[in-house]
Amino acid sequence: MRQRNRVLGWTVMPLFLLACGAFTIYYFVENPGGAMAARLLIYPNVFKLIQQHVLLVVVSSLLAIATALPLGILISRPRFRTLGLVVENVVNVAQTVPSLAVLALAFTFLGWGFNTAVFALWCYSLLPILRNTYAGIRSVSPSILEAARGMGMTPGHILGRIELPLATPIIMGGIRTAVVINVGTATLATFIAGGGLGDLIVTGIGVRRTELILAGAILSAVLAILLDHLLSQAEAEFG
Amino acid sequence: MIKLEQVSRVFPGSEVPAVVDLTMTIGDGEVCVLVGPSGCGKTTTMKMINRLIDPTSGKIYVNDQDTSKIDPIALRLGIGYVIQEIGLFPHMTIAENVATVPREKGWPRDRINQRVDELMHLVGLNPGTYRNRLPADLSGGQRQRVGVARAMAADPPILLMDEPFGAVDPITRARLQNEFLRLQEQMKKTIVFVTHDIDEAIKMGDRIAVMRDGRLVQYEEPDKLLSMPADDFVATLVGRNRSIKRLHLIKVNDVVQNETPFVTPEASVDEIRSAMEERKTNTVLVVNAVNKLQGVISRAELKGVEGARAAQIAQPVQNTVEWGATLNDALAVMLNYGERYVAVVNSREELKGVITLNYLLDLVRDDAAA
Amino acid sequence: MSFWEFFITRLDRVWALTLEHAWLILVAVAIAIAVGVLVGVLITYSRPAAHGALYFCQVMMTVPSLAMLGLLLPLFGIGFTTGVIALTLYSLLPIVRNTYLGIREINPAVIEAARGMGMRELSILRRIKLPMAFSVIMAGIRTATVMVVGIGAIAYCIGAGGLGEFIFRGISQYNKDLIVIGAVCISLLAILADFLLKRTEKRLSFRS
Amino acid sequence: MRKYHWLAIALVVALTLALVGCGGGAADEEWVFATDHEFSVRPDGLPDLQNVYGFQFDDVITMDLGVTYGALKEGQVPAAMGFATDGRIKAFGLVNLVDDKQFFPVYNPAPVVRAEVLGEYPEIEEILGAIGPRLDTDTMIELNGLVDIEGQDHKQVAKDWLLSQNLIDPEAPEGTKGPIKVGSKEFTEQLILGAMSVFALENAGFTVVDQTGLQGTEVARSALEEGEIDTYWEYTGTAWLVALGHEEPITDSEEAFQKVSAEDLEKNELVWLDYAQFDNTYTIMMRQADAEAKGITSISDLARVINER
Repeated sequence: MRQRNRVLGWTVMPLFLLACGAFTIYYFVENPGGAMAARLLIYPNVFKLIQQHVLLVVVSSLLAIATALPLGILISRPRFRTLGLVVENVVNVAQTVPSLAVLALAFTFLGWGFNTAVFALWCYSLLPILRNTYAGIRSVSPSILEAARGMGMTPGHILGRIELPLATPIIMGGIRTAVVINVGTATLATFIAGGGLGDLIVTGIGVRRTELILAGAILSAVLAILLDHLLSQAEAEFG
Repeated sequence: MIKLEQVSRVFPGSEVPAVVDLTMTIGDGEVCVLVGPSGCGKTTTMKMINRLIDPTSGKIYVNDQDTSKIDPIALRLGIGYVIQEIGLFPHMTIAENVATVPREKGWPRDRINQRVDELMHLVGLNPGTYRNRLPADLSGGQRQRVGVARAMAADPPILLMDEPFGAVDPITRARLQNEFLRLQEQMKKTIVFVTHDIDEAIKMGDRIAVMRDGRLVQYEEPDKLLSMPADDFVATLVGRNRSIKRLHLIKVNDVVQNETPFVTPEASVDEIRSAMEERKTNTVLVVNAVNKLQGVISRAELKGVEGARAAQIAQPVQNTVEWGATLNDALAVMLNYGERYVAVVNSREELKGVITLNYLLDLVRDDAAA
Repeated sequence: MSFWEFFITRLDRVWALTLEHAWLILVAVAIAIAVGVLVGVLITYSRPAAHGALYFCQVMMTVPSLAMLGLLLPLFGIGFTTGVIALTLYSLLPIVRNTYLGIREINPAVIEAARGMGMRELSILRRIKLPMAFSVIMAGIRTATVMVVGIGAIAYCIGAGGLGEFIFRGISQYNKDLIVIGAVCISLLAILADFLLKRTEKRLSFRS
Repeated sequence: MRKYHWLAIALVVALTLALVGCGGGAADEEWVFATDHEFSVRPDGLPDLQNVYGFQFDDVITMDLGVTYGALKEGQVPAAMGFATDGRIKAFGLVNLVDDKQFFPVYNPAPVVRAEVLGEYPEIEEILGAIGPRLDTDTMIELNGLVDIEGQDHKQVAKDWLLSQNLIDPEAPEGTKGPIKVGSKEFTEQLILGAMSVFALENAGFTVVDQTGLQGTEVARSALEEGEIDTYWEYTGTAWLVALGHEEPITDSEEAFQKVSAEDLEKNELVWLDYAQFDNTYTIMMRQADAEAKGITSISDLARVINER
């Protein structure tokens, strides 16, 4: 039963979402609702924007995972206890900073473009992953750690075999949050020439073409749901 | 009076009925204990009385009124309800918890405050100290007392109690049980009491309803239940040591003796010796003018203390039980301290008498013979 | 012209826009609290409705805020009202979710005790369920408020006003000072809102 | 399952490095074009421009209007779109390519007012109509430059100019009439023009609701048609192509004004007041040095260079 659910999770749901996305693209390219939207809603263009969007999200998220995970592990070590508390508090405050503000500030010192957008997304998605990694590892009960130490496990083994596996659900929760936020924030990248599906939405708002807005909105929502689903699937697989 | 007539309850989606064809009558002022293994339908039966669960068929009468024809809210406001300590509202102070039903009934504030103080005194919690605390600040036993006080706030003639002492340690539980029995002697409420602990049932109940698989197996006074179990199930439930269990049923009040001699604190060593000789015992209790227990002296302590007064050589008494405890409690204390007697004192620590081991042995032997 | 000179010459505007932004948030969150708590309470009485509502909330949260604003534009036109509607929709989601979860997390024994004592459903709700779920509901309100401060900045695109003006104008005029003022003000507003709500929660909730 | 953790982490690091490696910038000889969102879809925008001139940029980057100047100046793109009246063209050392095929129509801005409002307050015609004729190209470039380059507040710039023209008094009287809702689009020139309308109306004793800074032509236009705003400055060419939906561009200022105002009055009950002297046409820009080095002066030259690569 579980095996079947797993297979279904990797196939049916992603395929369904991809089909939704494909239908959205097909429908709006074929029915752009007027000459203006038709200039943007052409297959190569839409695919280019999707590719840009995915690239924005994936690159920034991977970078964030690659930096926040080791950092979170580091500050959860007993000898960095104070540092961990400081970081935790700083992150809690920093998380209230709106994504648009981060994007705009990045723009002021890095100029426009894809790389700036990636940087801003990276900054913003760092926080939930860092916080959850730290919180996840700290949530492992001290008695379990003591038992592991008592059995003679090395600190490396304790981290790899006890702390990380037990913290996985919380860490994955942070990663999922970060990725979903990133998909949404990436739509704002268009304001600083970062590309992505935001191009469709902002142009649509500018020239009041609902088709453009809908195409951008649905595709980015589908992307968010798809990535979230794949991550939860991966969590079930490795967790 | 509560009357159940052929009451059945089937839960949706379940093939086995929770309660089948239950007929029983609970008299006014009686403690009726529903007992049985978990899943036997005892809690369901209780909840049908205040209509937290409605019966699938059959009728329930409270004071000769068909409960299905009474508004459930009005019905419940007239029935006190005690459950394990987790049922306290964690966000309300003790006073607010106790005041729940009076507030629901719209009593004036003064009257509520007065009643809350009264109830807290009644269950032994000092209102000055505990009024504004939260349940989390109290011990398990204290919380349970609050639960009882809360149920009695509007002075309902009927109380439903669902394993009220289930979540506290055995020592606290015994104390709460004794306190409650003492309260019940004054209040004379009609009580339906659910427990899975047969010892508690025997100790608390005027009548015990043994249930199994939703059916009433036997509905009897505790003494009869122990001496004449209806079938093997009941016999197993009450256990092989039935005769010892009967010790639960007898209160020290009823059998207290005066076999151990008393002396005043001023008594001389000679006076103490003669008191021992007179009753042929090895110990003598020291009691002051207002009958308060001051200590105990045994033969061993009399060596080489000629000229001393009783008060100077008396040792503190540990083997005491409170007025209202059962013979089982008394036996437990004897075994604990390795003494052949216990002193019975009331809540002001005045000596009421003693119970001896010999007396208990005689009692159990008689039982076995009968 | 240094940043501070620049800032001081625009002080009036900063203040006016900050108030405008705060007002936008306040109206949206106030409506969202009223509606969200009500919906959250109602769905506790029906499991299918609750599942439906929670799934709906989860999906809606993944719709990018920019897209949501764009979609409301043809329906409600430009201006403050559309902004309020969009922000209300967004802040509804965490409030509904947390109200539901907060009430569902209450130990059933407590609620049964209340019912058994003869409390009416309304007074159970008012005196038991809502107070006990308070801190969870407040957490939802905080999430909603902080989120909506950020989305409020984006709502400038559809003429809702507020501090987004500094950021968007700063980007299009390539004016870093404007961007910094906008970003910092919005961030401070979010941090302040979070802080105030935390204080309110601490003051109002019972010790646990 | 445990070994997957290290596997997953290794995978993450590897993928990241790979992706970062791929995400390099554009190659030097790529013709990348910077445009704002609206220009990428308008009938007088990039797609049709490319069709008329017969060439294709390698890549198009969409960004906020105004960012295009900076992007071009800093050499991140070889060509970009802009507005002819923008002060940054001169200041940043950029050059407008000649529209030798007359692709772009004329874009003279004029205050457009709802007829209903004008019927109630006929004096508005004189108040707002007085501004346009005094604004010529150089003036507008200067005013735009004050905001975009000097960093002044657009409202201050508008007020100072109106005062210098004696169009308003230093202190506006208490508002007794109205309210009039004034809109504008989001970019600098529109903000200045919108602010001018606001001050001029306030000076004449109107209460004004400031709705300036709307995102794009269609938002402003539909707001006007639906009565959410009462007036904003629109460009003749834009109205002709975008709002009225014509295909053929008009290249004469007076002709465009006459046709647009006649049709708008008839169809939409909108009145066009006297138009400004300057033509804020779209323009295709390059860096001056770059254009000279490649011998490009017109859009046809650009098309030729791109096609001959």
